[in-house]
Amino acid sequence: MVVFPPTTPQEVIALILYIITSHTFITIIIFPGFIHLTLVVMFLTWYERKLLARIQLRIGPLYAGGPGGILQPIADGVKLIFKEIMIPYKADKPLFLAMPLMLVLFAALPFAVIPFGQHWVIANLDVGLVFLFAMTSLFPSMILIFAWASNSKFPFLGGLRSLFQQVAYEIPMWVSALSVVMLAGSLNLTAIVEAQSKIWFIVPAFLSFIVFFIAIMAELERLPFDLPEAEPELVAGWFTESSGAVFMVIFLGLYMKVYLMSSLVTVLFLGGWWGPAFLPQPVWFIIKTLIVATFMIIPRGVYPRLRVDMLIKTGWTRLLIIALANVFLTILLIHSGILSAWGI
Amino acid sequence: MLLTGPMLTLPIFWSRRKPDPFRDMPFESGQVPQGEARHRLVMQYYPYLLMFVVFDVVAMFLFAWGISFTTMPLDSSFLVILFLILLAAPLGYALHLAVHKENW
Amino acid sequence: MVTLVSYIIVSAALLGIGVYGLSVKRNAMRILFAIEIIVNAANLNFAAFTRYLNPPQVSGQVIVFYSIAAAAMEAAVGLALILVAFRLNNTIDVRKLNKLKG
Amino acid sequence: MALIDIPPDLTFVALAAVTIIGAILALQARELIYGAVALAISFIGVAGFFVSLDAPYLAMLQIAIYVGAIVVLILFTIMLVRREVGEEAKDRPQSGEGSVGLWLAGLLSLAVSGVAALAGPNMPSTPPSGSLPVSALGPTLATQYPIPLIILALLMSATLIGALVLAKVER
Repeated sequence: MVVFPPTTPQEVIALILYIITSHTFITIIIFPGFIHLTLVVMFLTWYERKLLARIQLRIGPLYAGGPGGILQPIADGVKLIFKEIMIPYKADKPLFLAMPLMLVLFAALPFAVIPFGQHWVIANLDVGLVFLFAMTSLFPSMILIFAWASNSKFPFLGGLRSLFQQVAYEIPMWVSALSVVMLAGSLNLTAIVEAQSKIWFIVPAFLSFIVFFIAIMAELERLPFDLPEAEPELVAGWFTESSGAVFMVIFLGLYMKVYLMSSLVTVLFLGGWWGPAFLPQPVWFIIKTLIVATFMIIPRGVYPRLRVDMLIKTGWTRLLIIALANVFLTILLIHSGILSAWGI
Repeated sequence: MLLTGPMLTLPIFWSRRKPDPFRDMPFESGQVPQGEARHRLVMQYYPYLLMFVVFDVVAMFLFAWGISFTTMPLDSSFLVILFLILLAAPLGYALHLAVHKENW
Repeated sequence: MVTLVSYIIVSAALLGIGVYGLSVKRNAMRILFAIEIIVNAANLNFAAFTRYLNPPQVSGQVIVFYSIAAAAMEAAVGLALILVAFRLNNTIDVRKLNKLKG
Repeated sequence: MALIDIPPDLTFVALAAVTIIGAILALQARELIYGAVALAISFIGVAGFFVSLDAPYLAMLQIAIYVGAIVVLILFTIMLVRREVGEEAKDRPQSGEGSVGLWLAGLLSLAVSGVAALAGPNMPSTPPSGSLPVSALGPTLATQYPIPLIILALLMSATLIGALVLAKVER
């Protein structure tokens, strides 16, 4: 018995139960939504530090309870929340405070279209992939505004580097994703995953997988592409001036973006939720995504970083041209009919 | 969409703050900051930005065409190939200008 | 009640704002903003009219597609012009950029 | 599906407010940077209109191209040509001009909306049922409008070369 507006206490309880058990609520708040995201992002921060420590023969987080200090993210979070927010002298206060929030907002919004399972998707948009790209293309301008608002030299330089790097690698990324769209014939991410039930797109579109992976590494400012936050030169890049909760919000946004991009690789190339049936679909999805994330973290422990103009030049000359050539290749591939065995 | 609601409201109660002007100096490795922070930018990477604007549009066009690629006849791909070839020449020229730093 | 007329009214308001900026502002950047606002008003009209056509047609959306692309190109060239004007005259105030006046 | 049904009128009014206030602020904000941010917000409002007009691809295009690319270019140019703070405040219309511009703009928008309101009874009040699939865009682009596509490629080439040659340092 659900009545709106409720009048008696029983009706209030019934309404609350109805809301909590509804599919919409579960998808938004619990599983692909808020709680799951926060937990995975916290896990990722811990996982990255632990993995890097293993690679470099260190120990990593150790003391904060649980096996291997797994509660470290919570300790960090509590510490950062209770620290004071410092706003630099003459900084643009509204923009300085608003941009981190926008960053997290636009890092979290695209998760609405990522299908974690056949029915585990918040908003099954027909233009899902383009929505995702539109959201990620907002990051450069937000970073630039934030860097400008800090009114300090290091963030400004870091922000500019970050801007040009992301701008340089965004186009190869989109164009390499185009061949997946051509193969699947849809922009709907659920449909793209369903088209991979017979063969994962990493096989017919291997070249675009390589380009896409390199491009998102640069887009996420991971090593060896993490020039915007090159510590010896620029301290912490565009978020040098942020502290306390502002820093935490930015950090959250960045790791959310890492998770977003890894899950995008899973959706586009690694067959999304498909896998042997003994595990439920979302579990397969998360396993694949974490494997992709591992491969994005490993280079950080191994490689040095490049120089900024070399980096940008590589992005525009090599990667873009490979991506464009790949489009021709896909046209040939589809029209030659080689792939018809898999129903493409 | 509602996912972000809590994220926007949570930091609101974090943002209480005691005013302390000495701590608010921009970080410059411990030195007192000098000069204007938002100084003029170099033009060096401007051509890349222009290329981004142009190829952003191109990518969106390619997506619109790519969705229905398999259902369209072959000659529509000739159109897109022509479109890309027409853009190849200015791309080459822009890259040529961009990598020569003495131009900027 | 949202009808076609309400979209046209919003679009007309945007057009008015754009024309005001175009005629009054002196900063070249603001003039560019005004042009973009006017282009957006036009795009909104195209999208609204094509939605209310019977039977639904996609042509209006394609026109908006081209229009947005053209506006992007126009903004790129306009900003390059502003840059050059600033480098040559050290100002982007259009009232002071009058060297061609005899 | 939705727990709470938001009436379409409310969405429309909110979008209209965001778009129009954003546009006004873009022209009237004291700092150019704030103007650019307001312009971006106004563009996002127009993207919202596109969604409500059943054109989601256009909305994404609007966000990706306008907010993602043009606003970045605008911000970069603003930072290149920025003067000292306070210069902006002087960009107020001289005595007569402001009112003339206001009259012009007001009359123009009044005229357009007046004509629309007069023609209102003859115009369809509710959109026809049935929606436009996203996949219809591609064939229409390729089959009905191939010539504009090629012209657009030429325009893009001209833009790229022209803007670069303009911005290049003469020597």
